[in-house]
Amino acid sequence: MADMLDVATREASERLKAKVQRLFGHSLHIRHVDAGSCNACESEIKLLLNPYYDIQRLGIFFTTSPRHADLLLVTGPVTRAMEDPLRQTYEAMPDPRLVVAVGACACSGGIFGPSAFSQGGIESVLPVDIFIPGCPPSPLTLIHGLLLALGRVEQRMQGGTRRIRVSRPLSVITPSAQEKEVQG
Amino acid sequence: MTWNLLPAFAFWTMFALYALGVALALLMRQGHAITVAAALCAAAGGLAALVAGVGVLVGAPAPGGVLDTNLPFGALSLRLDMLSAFFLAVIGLVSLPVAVYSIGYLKHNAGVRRLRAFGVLINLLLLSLVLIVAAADAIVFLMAWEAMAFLSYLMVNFEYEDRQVIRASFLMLAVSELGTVGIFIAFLLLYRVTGGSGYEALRAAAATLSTPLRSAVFLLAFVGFGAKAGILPLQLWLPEAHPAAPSHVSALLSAVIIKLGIYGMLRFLLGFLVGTGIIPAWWGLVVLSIGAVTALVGILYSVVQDDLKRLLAYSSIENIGIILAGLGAALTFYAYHLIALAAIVAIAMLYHVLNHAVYKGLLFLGAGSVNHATGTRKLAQLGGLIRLMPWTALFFIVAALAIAAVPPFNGYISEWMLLESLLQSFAIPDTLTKVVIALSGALIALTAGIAVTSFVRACGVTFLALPRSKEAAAAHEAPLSMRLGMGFLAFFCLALGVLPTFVIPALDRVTTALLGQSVLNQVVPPLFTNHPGDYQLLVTLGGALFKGWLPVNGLVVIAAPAFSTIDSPSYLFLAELLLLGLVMLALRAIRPLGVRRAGRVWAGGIPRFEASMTYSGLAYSNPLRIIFNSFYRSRVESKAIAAAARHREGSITYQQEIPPPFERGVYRPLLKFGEWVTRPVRFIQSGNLNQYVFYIFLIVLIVLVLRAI
Amino acid sequence: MDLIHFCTRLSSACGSEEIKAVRPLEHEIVVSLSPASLPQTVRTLREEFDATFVDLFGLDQRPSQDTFQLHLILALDNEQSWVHLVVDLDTERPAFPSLMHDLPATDWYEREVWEEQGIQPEEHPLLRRLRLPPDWPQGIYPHRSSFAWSQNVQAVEPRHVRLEEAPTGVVDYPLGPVRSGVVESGHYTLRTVGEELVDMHLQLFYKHRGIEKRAEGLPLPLLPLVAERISGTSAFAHSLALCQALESLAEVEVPQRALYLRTLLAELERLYNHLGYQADLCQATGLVVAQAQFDIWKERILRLNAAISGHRYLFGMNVPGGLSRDLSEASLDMVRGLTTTLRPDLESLGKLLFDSPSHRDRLEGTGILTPQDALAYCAVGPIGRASGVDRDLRRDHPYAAYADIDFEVPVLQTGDALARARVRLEEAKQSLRIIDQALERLAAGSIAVPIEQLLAEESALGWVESPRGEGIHWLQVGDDGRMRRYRVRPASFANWQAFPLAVPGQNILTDFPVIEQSFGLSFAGADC
Amino acid sequence: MVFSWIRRGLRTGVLTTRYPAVQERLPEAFRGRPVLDASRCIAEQGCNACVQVCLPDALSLQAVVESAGDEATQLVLDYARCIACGLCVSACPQQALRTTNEYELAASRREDLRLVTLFAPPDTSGAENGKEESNGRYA
Repeated sequence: MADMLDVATREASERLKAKVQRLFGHSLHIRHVDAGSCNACESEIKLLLNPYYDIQRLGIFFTTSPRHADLLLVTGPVTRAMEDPLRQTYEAMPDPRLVVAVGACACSGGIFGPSAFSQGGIESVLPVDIFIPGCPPSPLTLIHGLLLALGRVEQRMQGGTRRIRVSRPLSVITPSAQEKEVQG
Repeated sequence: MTWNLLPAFAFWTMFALYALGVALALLMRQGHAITVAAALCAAAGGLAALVAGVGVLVGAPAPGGVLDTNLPFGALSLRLDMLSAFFLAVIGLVSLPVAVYSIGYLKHNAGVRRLRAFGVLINLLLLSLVLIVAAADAIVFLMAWEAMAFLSYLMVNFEYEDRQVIRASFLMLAVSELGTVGIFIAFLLLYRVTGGSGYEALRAAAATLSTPLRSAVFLLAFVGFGAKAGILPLQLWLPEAHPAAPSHVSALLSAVIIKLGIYGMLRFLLGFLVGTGIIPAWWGLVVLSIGAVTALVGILYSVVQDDLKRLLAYSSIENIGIILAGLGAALTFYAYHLIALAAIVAIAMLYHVLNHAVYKGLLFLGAGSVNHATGTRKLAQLGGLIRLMPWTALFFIVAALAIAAVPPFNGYISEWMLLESLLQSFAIPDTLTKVVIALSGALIALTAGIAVTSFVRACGVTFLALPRSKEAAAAHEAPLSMRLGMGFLAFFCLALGVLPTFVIPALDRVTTALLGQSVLNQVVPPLFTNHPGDYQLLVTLGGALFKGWLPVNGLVVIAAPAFSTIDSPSYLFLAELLLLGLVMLALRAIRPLGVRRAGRVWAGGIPRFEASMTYSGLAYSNPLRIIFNSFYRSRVESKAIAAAARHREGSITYQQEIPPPFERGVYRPLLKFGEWVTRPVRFIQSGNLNQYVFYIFLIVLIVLVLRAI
Repeated sequence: MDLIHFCTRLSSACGSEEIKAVRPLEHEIVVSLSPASLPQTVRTLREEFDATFVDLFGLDQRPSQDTFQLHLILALDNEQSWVHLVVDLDTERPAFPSLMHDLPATDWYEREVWEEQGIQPEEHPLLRRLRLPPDWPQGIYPHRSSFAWSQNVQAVEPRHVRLEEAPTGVVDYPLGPVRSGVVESGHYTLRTVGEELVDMHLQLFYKHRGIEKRAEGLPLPLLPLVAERISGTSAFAHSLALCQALESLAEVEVPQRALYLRTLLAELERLYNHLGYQADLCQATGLVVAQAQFDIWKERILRLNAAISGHRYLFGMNVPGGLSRDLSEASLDMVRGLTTTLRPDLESLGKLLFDSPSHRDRLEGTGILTPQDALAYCAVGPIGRASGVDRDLRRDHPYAAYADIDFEVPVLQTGDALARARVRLEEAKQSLRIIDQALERLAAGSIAVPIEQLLAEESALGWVESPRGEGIHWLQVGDDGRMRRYRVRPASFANWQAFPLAVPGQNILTDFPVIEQSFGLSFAGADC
Repeated sequence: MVFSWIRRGLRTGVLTTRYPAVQERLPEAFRGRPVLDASRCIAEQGCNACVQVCLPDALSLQAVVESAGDEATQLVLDYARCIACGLCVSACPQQALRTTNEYELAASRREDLRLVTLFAPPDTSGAENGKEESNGRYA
């Protein structure tokens, strides 16, 4: 039952995404929001405009006002102070709108979250359409992500489970290092 | 009775209505009832004036009459010639809505005595106004003129508790009397030739005068009436009196009373002096250049004002300047025997008189209801009113568009015709004259540009953004009577703008009477007739749409025959309506993608968007102030904080002070000089009543003696 | 002069009765004193020994010892060493006399100590939230030892900063936190009348990630990862400062080759930062071609970084004890190639740039930071050097291999945007010189020494001249040999305090972007 | 002045990448995402060297109970968390981990960035051991 419902919602979202891709297919306007990144991601995003990458040749532009934006490009783990501004920016955007998480921090919180100071990834604040991993993602990765949002390139990453048959006996797992750290 | 007797009937009932108004105001007891009765009488009088004026303009016989007295100065006569009729119509057009408006405006003003005073005064004032234009001889004119001066003084003094008000109204009276002296002498100069005080006699007298004397008369009349109209440098009373007066009074002041200054000039210059043929060219150039400068100075000060009504007052000065520029151009053209051009400019000028009366009246009423609703006129405390008082906002913005000369509203057509005809100076042989006219044209154009800024600022800061004070936040829409008054004028802002070809024939009659040549068929090509002559092309271009449906020559206006630059606000308006419809359809056609959401104002993600973040009037006009500062000679005191203070978030101070024009340069020295001169004769003003009675006795004695010999 | 002698002078000058102990370490003089004598001591240090204020922070020693401590770090540039004042505070009511009236620069530091440690700076004129978010509950002090980085802090009703009323007609022009372009988050309130800029207020720290707290308790090899993410564009500098501190705590000698490579990489980082800075400035003045030219160079250097270090921003290069990977001959040749092509190009670019009227006119006399203000607010790095503050840690407190490399430190006096741009460009040229020297003196050898463990219950100072200026890392190791307290004072934190002083006055609204870019400050770099 | 800039711009020529039309190559040395050679990994023997040094918890290791009821070990590699620091690579005693220079890493779903390796006990049906059965990841 549950996964059926999941399927249904996924289909709906796929349909919306298809529509968005039809609409934005050849021109996309981006509003970027820094939700607490170390400025490496910003640096890379800015470099998208330099002659080496020049994403404007792909019909992708950065806009000043979210009112003109189709896509919200978010970096950083969403610090407490940036949560409301981020929400506001998203609210200020017209439908339909895409959200792209840039960098490990935005995708999952990276090394920063969730903690007392940050949400740990923008998924906990906004619905995310595209994840661009990396710390920071290189400009090419960014371009791939943006074009993926537009449905102009194929997705290469596929998750899943692979099963290895091992003859050796399994032994007990020692708890991973991190749990120890957490109690600081 | 047949229709063409109606104007005469209306003309005489008008006086009766005003008298009735006075009587009712005196007899009735209950405060509000007094207001209503008096205001209704005044309104009815206004209607009558409108009917009479328009009636005569469209060709009804001119009413008039002579009351023969055996006073030393002969008969008193009234007559409604074309010029008078035009101004009578203007008076009616404005006083009718103003009277209605005052019902609502005064409701909150308690105090029976005060309301009774209002009831009496407004009717008397209007009576004096109509007498001024209806007068057909100097005596009636002067008496009515003085009455007007004094009554308007009392009206401005309505809120006499305020010292500022007293000061302002007194200043107004003083300047007005100063002007009257000039006017009186001008009349005398003509009077002493034939000894007849009737306009005909004066006209005849003017013809016999030597040119220097005629120039003297011209100057005296120009300055004397200029003081009322507010030409530079006699404009100083306007920005004081207008804010001081109750808004409906300021509306009358700006829309009608200062126009009577123009009326006087027209009466003298075009009525008496021009009729006689040759006039020196420099008359026109003087009027033109002073007009142009007045216009520029007026608007430059309008754009930096913080008090809404003061802003409007300065813009009245500007418009008077434009009108004078028109008059000056007309005189110049006339001097060079370019009668047709002179007539066209004169039409444009009269049209502007009419338009300014309508939209400035409306603007003052609008400012009045803003003041009524918020208790303040300071732009720095207003804002966001369009949500709280939508009707007022609508009317005010219509008037602002009109005064900014945006089609399809009425300011556009007259300013366009005026500028076009100023471009005609090439027809004049004399180079200097050409230059002066061209320069004045440039100044007027600049003025028009700044006027847009000024009124974008006025509307934007008053009605848009967020309320900048809790008074503004608590504002309420104006009561019905006020909305009616404003709506009436707003309607005319549109009508006069869209249907110029219905107005121009009437104006043409006025100028024909004054200059003796009709230019109707040049300005409004007869496209609806069967033989359009030179304008066949226009007909084939569709100029003759609606042919045979409308009782006019056509709907197309040609301001400058030489270039035949053409415009038709009427068709333009239709086009605009069409466009609007198309846009509406388009909007309906495009379905918004996704859901429609109403969100917060986008301000960069800050928690609250506040009034302090909206653009202020000061900030809006500051760049202009910086550009023209050498002229304003403003003082700015701004204290940026010392480094240490910053950590206490030490507050900053910012002070800007712009002295009124010529204050330092002209008035202060003049005042000093005046005091120095009058010191020896102060003893005359002893304050002892008997002494004053004695003075009067002396005067009467002298008059009788003079009469005897 | 040797430190012992210096210490005796110091204790005599400061009146020995308050000075509890003066303890010379290597490059560091630790002075412990009582709160009361703090202001006098600081004044003496600044006036008689012309020491420069560097950092102020609090320390919660509980539970190991039951004290609060206040730490001040001042730089003695002439002695090539640091004075470290340690003030023991009352545990019940920790407080100290505010230094702000002598030294406005301490404002933010004291507010930070107040809100994050609950230590009261007495007579501080404006104790207001600094780094903690508006929805942070009162009375929870993240830098007390009881607080855990990962603990859950209940949000309360947000208390936003409210500025006092502006004079009538003056507009509060809000800018940010979400501003135009691809920029970091921060909020300015520009107070303007039409064109004139009357005043400005600054609201930073939207990006507070609690980095210092994050690092505490982590095992040694993971620490650089945290330091790198203080500010991604000065990652190498920060990890270098941290590693140097750790190395001095482990008492190991970093091999020569590593030192030279560190110098080289640090300068590469400075280079791409300064060229990117010029690009941004050109964007602000609308000089598009120049922007493209500088961006091209930035990208080339980043690609070089990726090729030689595996990361465009040199993440993961520094490890405690040296470097994580050696640079092959091929890599070194690539670096040589870069310098040889970049040097002439930089010369001509710079000339062209500062001869372009459209660019120059926007910068000249814009956003002046006077030398007095720069001193009062202890502006560091290029910003300070453009306003006559002649300090550079590479020269005054040499680390890595800077001691035996010769280079010049450009200093200008005018303090306007043009000066800042010129200083940055000149430094870029110097970086090329340094790289060349590093390349030719580079000897073969190992690139790292293993570190077994750190001295327990000890603390050390690490410093670096990052592209944006002086960065200070101080850390204390607990008895378990893991980091107990990590303190970072990045360059931008110092410079942001000076920034608002350059804005009001002769500038107009459209100057602001130029001023902002000309400072080229980093928000992340201010807030960790 | 203007012209010298223009000349400069022209002299620079075209540098722009043709990606995505033409694939780019990052330098071999580039430290991208780590990939696991499962056949070498000895996680099932209780080795968690990589997990120990993973600051953002991109690597995690836990025991699961299979449907068949027998114990299995799963090593999760979450690229959404990974910061490509490369510490796991140097920490691995078996050299089972290496970093790649692939860059087309974006994904539309969080799960697509989550790669699970399940070490299951020997299959009674005697399939070849140490061999991968299903393969997800960079296709």
